[in-house]
Amino acid sequence: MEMNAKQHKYGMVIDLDKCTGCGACMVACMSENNVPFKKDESNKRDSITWMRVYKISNGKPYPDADVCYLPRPCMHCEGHDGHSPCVSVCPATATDYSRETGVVSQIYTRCFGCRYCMAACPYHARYFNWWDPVWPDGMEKTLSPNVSPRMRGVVEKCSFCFHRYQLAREKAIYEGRDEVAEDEYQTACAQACPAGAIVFGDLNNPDHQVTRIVEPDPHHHFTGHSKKAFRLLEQLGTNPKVYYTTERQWVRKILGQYNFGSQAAAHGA
Amino acid sequence: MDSALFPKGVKRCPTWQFLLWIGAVGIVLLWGVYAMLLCWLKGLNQTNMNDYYGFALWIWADLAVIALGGGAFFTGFLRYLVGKDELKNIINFAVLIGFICYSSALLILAIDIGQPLRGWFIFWHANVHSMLTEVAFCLTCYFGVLTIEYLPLILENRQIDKVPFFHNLSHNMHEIMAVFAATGAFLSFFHQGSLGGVAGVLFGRPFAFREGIFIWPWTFFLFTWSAAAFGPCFTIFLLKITEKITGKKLVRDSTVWLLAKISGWMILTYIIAKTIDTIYWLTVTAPSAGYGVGFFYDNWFYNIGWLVAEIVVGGFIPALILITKKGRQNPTALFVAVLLGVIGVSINRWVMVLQVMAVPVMPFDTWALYYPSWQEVATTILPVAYGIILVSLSYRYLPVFPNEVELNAAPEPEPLPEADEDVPAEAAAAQA
Amino acid sequence: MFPFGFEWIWDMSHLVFMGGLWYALTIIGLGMTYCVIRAVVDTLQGKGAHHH
Amino acid sequence: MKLDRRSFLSFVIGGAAGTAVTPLPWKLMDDVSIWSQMWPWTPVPPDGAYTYARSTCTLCPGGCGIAVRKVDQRVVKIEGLAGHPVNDGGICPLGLGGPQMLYSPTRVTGPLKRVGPRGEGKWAKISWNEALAEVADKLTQLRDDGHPEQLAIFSGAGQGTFSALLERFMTVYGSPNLVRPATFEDAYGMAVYRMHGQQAVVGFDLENANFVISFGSGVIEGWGSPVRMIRAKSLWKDRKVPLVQVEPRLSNTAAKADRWLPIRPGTEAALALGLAHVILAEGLYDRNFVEYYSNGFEAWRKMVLDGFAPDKVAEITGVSRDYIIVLARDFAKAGAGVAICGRGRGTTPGSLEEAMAVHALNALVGAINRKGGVWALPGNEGIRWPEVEIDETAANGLQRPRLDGAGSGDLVDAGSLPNRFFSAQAEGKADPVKALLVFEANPLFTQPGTETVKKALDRLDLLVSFSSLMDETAAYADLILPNHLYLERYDDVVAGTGLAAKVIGLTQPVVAPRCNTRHAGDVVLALAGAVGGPVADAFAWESFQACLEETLADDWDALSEAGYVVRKIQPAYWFEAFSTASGKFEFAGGYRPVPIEGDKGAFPLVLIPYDGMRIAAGPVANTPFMTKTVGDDVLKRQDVLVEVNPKTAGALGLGEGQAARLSTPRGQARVRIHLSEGIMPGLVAMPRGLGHTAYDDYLAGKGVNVNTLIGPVEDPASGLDAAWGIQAKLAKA
Repeated sequence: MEMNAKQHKYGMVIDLDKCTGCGACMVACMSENNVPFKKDESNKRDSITWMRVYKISNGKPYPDADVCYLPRPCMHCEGHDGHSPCVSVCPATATDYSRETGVVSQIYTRCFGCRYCMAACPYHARYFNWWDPVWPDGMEKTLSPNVSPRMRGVVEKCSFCFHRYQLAREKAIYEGRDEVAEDEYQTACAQACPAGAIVFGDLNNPDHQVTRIVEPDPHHHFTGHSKKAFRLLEQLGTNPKVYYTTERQWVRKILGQYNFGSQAAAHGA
Repeated sequence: MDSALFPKGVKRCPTWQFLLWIGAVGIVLLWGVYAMLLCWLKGLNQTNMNDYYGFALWIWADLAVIALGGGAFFTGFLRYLVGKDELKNIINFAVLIGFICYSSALLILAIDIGQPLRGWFIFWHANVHSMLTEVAFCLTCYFGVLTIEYLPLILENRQIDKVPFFHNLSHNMHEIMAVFAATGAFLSFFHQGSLGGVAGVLFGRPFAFREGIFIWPWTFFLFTWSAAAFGPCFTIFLLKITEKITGKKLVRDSTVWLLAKISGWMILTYIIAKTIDTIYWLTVTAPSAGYGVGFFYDNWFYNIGWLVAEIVVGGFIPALILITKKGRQNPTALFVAVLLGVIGVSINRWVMVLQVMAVPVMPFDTWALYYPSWQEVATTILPVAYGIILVSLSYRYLPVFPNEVELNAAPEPEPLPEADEDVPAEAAAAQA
Repeated sequence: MFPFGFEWIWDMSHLVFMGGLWYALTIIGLGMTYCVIRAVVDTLQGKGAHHH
Repeated sequence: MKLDRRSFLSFVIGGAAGTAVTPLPWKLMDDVSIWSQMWPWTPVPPDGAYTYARSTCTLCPGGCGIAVRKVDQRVVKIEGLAGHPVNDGGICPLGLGGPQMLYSPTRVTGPLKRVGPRGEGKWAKISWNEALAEVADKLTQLRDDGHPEQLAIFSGAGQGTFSALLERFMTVYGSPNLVRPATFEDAYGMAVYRMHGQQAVVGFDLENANFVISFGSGVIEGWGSPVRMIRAKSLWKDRKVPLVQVEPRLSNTAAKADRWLPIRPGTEAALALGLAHVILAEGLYDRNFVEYYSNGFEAWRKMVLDGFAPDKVAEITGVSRDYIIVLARDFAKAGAGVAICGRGRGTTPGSLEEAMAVHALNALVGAINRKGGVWALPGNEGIRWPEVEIDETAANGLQRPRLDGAGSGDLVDAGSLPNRFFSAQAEGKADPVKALLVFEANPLFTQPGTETVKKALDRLDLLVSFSSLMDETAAYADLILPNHLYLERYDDVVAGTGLAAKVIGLTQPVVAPRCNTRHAGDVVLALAGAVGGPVADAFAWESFQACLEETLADDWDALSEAGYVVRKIQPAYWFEAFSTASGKFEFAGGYRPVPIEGDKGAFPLVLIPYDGMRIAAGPVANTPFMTKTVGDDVLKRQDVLVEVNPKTAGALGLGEGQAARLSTPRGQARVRIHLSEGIMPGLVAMPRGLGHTAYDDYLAGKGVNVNTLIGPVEDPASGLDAAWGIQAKLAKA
C-alpha cells in the first residue's frame, strides 16, 4: 500500500518517573482497539491487555519500600534485521515485521492459534483469545470499525494503533503530502496519558521528540546513545523499539542492568 | 468366531475375552474423545493454559510421542539403509508403534490449535523460517510414509490377502519399501530436528535458546539423535509388555539385543553430547544474556533434580546397561534400562517445553507454574487408549511378528551371534 | 506453499525448503502410483489368485 | 462371492479416489475456514462517517474537556480535548469510560415505579406523565400540610446552572434542606472563612509552586481535578519541584513523591504546627505578611512555640525530629512553597483544625493569594436571574432549621453536613424529611455508614432517584426518573476544583438520548409547574436548555464553539483580601485530634480507606474496562485484598492472599490479605469504590464497600465528617 514510503521506525519512550500508574493508557488502548473483556479479569495471565502496566517494588521493608509502574505495550522488536522473536516463528505468516514502519503486525484471520509466538515473546505482549469475545447487550455499539474484533482461538497484541497510521497516511496522500507529521500519528495510549509519560514517534526522524530523548545508535542495535534511555531485556538481542527512562537508581538496577530472580515482585496490571 | 481372520497358525484368546479387553480400553478412549469434543466446541478455555503457558502438556505429549515413535524411522533406517537384516523381525512392530505415535501427534496438534478449521494454513501460508512449519510438513509427509509402511501389513491379513489385487499391491510395496523407508528417514531427520529447533530458536527465552550452526541450533541435532537413540527403547519396552500380556515370545532375543545394543551406543553418544551442550549453555550462552547458572533451577518445583534425572538417571544409566552384553541380556536389566530411557527422553521434552514457559524472563516477572485441566489429561491419555486398541487389533489379525509361530511352537532356538560392526559410528555417520 | 501465494519469495530458503518438500511428496506419490499400477497389471495377468 | 467382494472394494476405493480428485473437499475446506474467520457471533462494527464532538466531562468535578469520537450516531471513543486548560488532551480511565456507560445494560431505560418492598428490584414501567404526577402530588401535599421543609434534595451536581436551578426551586418551594456531599473543600473553605472572614472558593496555584507538602492528598490519585493534578506533577518533575507526601501508606503519590513521610494517621495537624514551630523559632516566616496583614499572630505563635517543639511533634506523629526541622527550612526557604490537605481524593472533609493548621502554615510563608500559593477566590458570582416571589408557606418553611443543623448555632458557617443529615434522619430527630430527591449522587454507596443511610432512607415516604444508571440508591428508590447521560444532554460545568483559574465548560448532547430519559433540569421545571403558584412563576423558561442559553448568554457562542471559556482570575491583594473584623488575616486554630470510632481493646488495628485512579468511588461507578485494569493485588476473583504490613499480618498468622475476616464496630466482611511493606504496621488499608451491589456482574459483588465498615465521626468544630479511619480487627476466615 505504500511503495514509495521512506523507511520509518516508529517507537516509544516511556518516562517511568512521570507514569503515575493511573491506567488511562490501558483503558484508552482497550477502547481504541475493541479489546474484549470478561466478568472476571482478576487472573492477569488470561486477561487481554495490549498495554499492561506492571507494578514493580524495590522489595525493601517499611518504611523504605518503593514502587514503580511500568507500562508494557508490544515492544515491536526489530531483532536482527526484522527477525523479531515472534515473527520468525509464526508458521502461517500471520505476523509480520513491516520495514516501512517497523511495526509488528498480526493478521487475526490468518492466525490459527498455535501460540508459538507467545512462547517466543519474552515480554508476554501477546495474548490468546481463550474465550469467544462477548459484549454485554448493547455494548457492541462501542466497537470501532477501525479495528476488527478478534474471534476465539487467535492471538492478538498491540499494533501501535497501526490503523491510525493508515488513516493519517491516507489523509497525507489525499492532501498531496508524502510525510505523516509527528502529531498526526500517535498511539491511543500516548494520546491519553495524562502525565505525558509516553512519547511516540519515528526513531528515524531526528526531529521527532522520541528520537531526541532516546538518541538511538544505529551502529549498536539502536541502544540509547546517552545511556539515559534503556530497553527491557536488551541483552537478549530482541532489539525492541520501546525505551524507558528513569532517574531512580533502584528501578534502573532492576530494569536497566541485568537483575535476575530478584525479590522484586510484579503484580497484575 | 473371528478365527478366520487370524494370521496362519497362531493362537489368540477367545473373542469374548478380546471384546472385554477392547471394551475396557474403549471406555478410556471415549472419555478422551469427550474431552476432545469439549475443546473443539467450547474452545481452549477448557484447558488450564494461559498467556504465560501457551505451550503446555499437549506440546510436551507431541514432542514425547514423536521422539518415542522415532523407533520406526531408525529401525527402518537400520534395516533398509544400513542393512541390518536381522531387524526385519521387529520392523513391523516398530512401524506399528511409529504409526500410532505419529497419528496421535497429529490428533493432539489438531486439538491444540485455537482454530482447527484453519489448521491447513500452516501448509497453505507456510512461513519457511518457522521451525513449526518444517515440523508440520515433515510430520505429515512422514505420517504418509508410515501409513505406506503399515498398509502392506494390513493387506497381509489372511482374508484381505486372498484378494489378488491387494496381494499384489502389498507384494509390490514390499519390493520398493527401501525407497519409502529412505524418504521416511530423510524426513524424520528433519522433523525430529525441527522439533528441537522449535525450542532452540527462541532467543527471547534464555532457558531454551541455543547457538548452533547455519539455521540450526544445537537442539536440532540433539533431538534427532535422542529420537534415534530412545525410539528403539520404546519399541523394546512395548514389545516386552506385549509379550507379558500375550504370554508369548514374539521376537527373537538376538534381534532385541541387537537393537538394544545399537540403542545403547546411540544413547551414550547422545548423552555425552547433551552434557557438553548443557555445560556450554549454562556457562557461556545463558551468562552472555546475563543469566546466572543457578537461576534456571531456582524454584521449588523446577529444581536441579530435573537435570540430574534427565542426564544421569534417564541417560547414562540406561546407556551403560544397554552397551554391556550382561546388561542387555538380563531381561530385568534390559527392561529397567529401556524404561529409564523412555523416562529420560520424556523429561528432556518436558523441560524443553514446560520449564521454558515457567522460567521468568522479565526481571520483575515471577515463576509461572501450571497444572493441566482434566480435559488436557484426558485428551493426552486418549492416544494411549487408541494405541493399545490398535496394537491389540494388529496383533490379533495381522502377521506383525513373523517369528511368532516358530518361537512358540518349537523350543527356543539358540540366539544368533550378535553382529559386531561398529554400529554407532554408522548411525552417527548417517546423521551427518 | 505455491509460488502464487503472496508470502512466497523467490529466495534460497523457499527453494531449499519447498524443494525438499516437493521432492519428498514426488517420491511418495510416484512410488505409490507405481505400486498400484503394477498391482493392477499383475492382477489382470491373474497373479496372486488363490486356487482351491 | 469373490467377485462381489472385489467389486465392492474397488467401488469404495474408486469412489474415495474419485472424490479426492474433485475440487469438492478442497472447496469445503476453504469455505469452512472462511466461516471460522467471520463467525456470526463475533460482531462486525458497522462503518460510517467519523466525527468528533467537543464536550465537557461530568463524571467527576474535574471538568476536563473531551473530544467524543463518533461513527455515524455511535459513540465509539472518548479522548481528551487537546488545548483544554484543564487537561490539554490528557484523560483519566473514568473519563475514557463514557461509551461503556452510554451503552451499558445497566441504564435505566425509562421512568420506573417500585412494586414490592424497597430494594427488591421489582419495577413497573410508567409513563413520564405518571412519574411526574407521582412526585408533584407529594410535593403539593407537603406544601398543603404546611411542611415544605420536609422535602429534601441530595445533589452531587457541580456548581453550575443546574445547581442554581435546584437552589432556586428549594427557595420558592420553601425548604432549607438542600444537601450536598461534603469534601475537603468544605473544611478548607470553613478554615478560610474563619481566617479570612469570607466565604470563598479555594484555589491552589500549584503549577507555579516550587515546593509542595501534601498532607495525605492523593495528588495523582484523584484529588482536586485529577488530570490537571497529574499534569502538574509532571510539570514539577520537569522543573525539579519537590513534593513531600505525608501519609501512613505508600500511595502512588507517596511513591512518586520526592519524599514519603509516613505519619501516624490523624496527627497531620500536629506536624503542620511542628513545621510552623521551626519556621517561627528560626524566623523564616514572611515578616511582611505577618506584621502588616495578619492579626492574632502573637497568641498563635505562643501556642505553637509552647506546644509543638520538634521533639514533641516527633513523638506525636512518628516523623523524625531532624526531618521536621529540615523540611520546615526547605519549605520556608523555597519562596513559593505551598501545603495542601484533604486525604486521598479529598472526599471526606477531615477536621477543621487540620485545615486551619495547614492554612496557617501557608500564611506563615506568605502563600496566601500569592503566585504558586493558595488563593481565596470569590464564590460562584451570583447568576443574574429575576428575584423570586416567596409565598408564606415557603417563608415558614425556610424559617425552619436545616435537618443537618448547618447555618445555625455554632455551625453558622457550615454549608452542608450530609453526615449529620443522614444520622438525624435515621434517628428520627427533629421533624424528619418525608421526601428526598437525589440528583447526580449515590449516597447509599458513597456515604460512610451505609447502614445509617439506609435507615434514613427507610424513614422517607418518597425516595426519588434521577440516576441514568441503576446504582444502589436508584435500586432502593420508590421512583426513578432517569436523567440523560452526560453524553446526551446540555450542562455547564464550572471546572477545576482547586484550580487557580475559572474554566467554564459546556456539556453538549453528542448523541440523541438512547433511552426514554429526560433532562433532570426539564423535570425540575415540570415539577415546579405542577406545584403551581409562585413556585411555577419562578421558572419562566420553557426548557432547561433555554434557561442555560439565557444564563450563559454572554459566553454561549464561545462555549458551543470551543466547548469552554476561561476566566483568568487575579486574587485580591493582601490589603483588600480579608473581611475579618480586623480586616487582616486571623491566625487561629490549635490541635485537638478527633478520635476515631471503636474500642482499641476489641479492635486493635485501624482500617483506613484509600483512593486510586483505577477505582471510581464517587456517584459514578467503574466501567468494565476500568475494573479490568485493577491489579490482582487489589482484587482477586470476587475478593478485595487489604494491605497489611507483614509484621502485623505475621502476628496474626496471616499470609499473602489468605482469606480473613475484617470486622469493625460498623460491620464485618470477608477479605484477602495483601502483604505490603508500604503500609505502617497496625493499619489495614482498603480501597474505596468496590463492593457494589447494584449494576451488573462486571462490577457487582466484587470486593467490599468500605463505607459499610466505616462511619462518619463528627468534628465538633465544624460538624463535618472528620473520620480518617476506624478501629478494626483481622482474623483468619
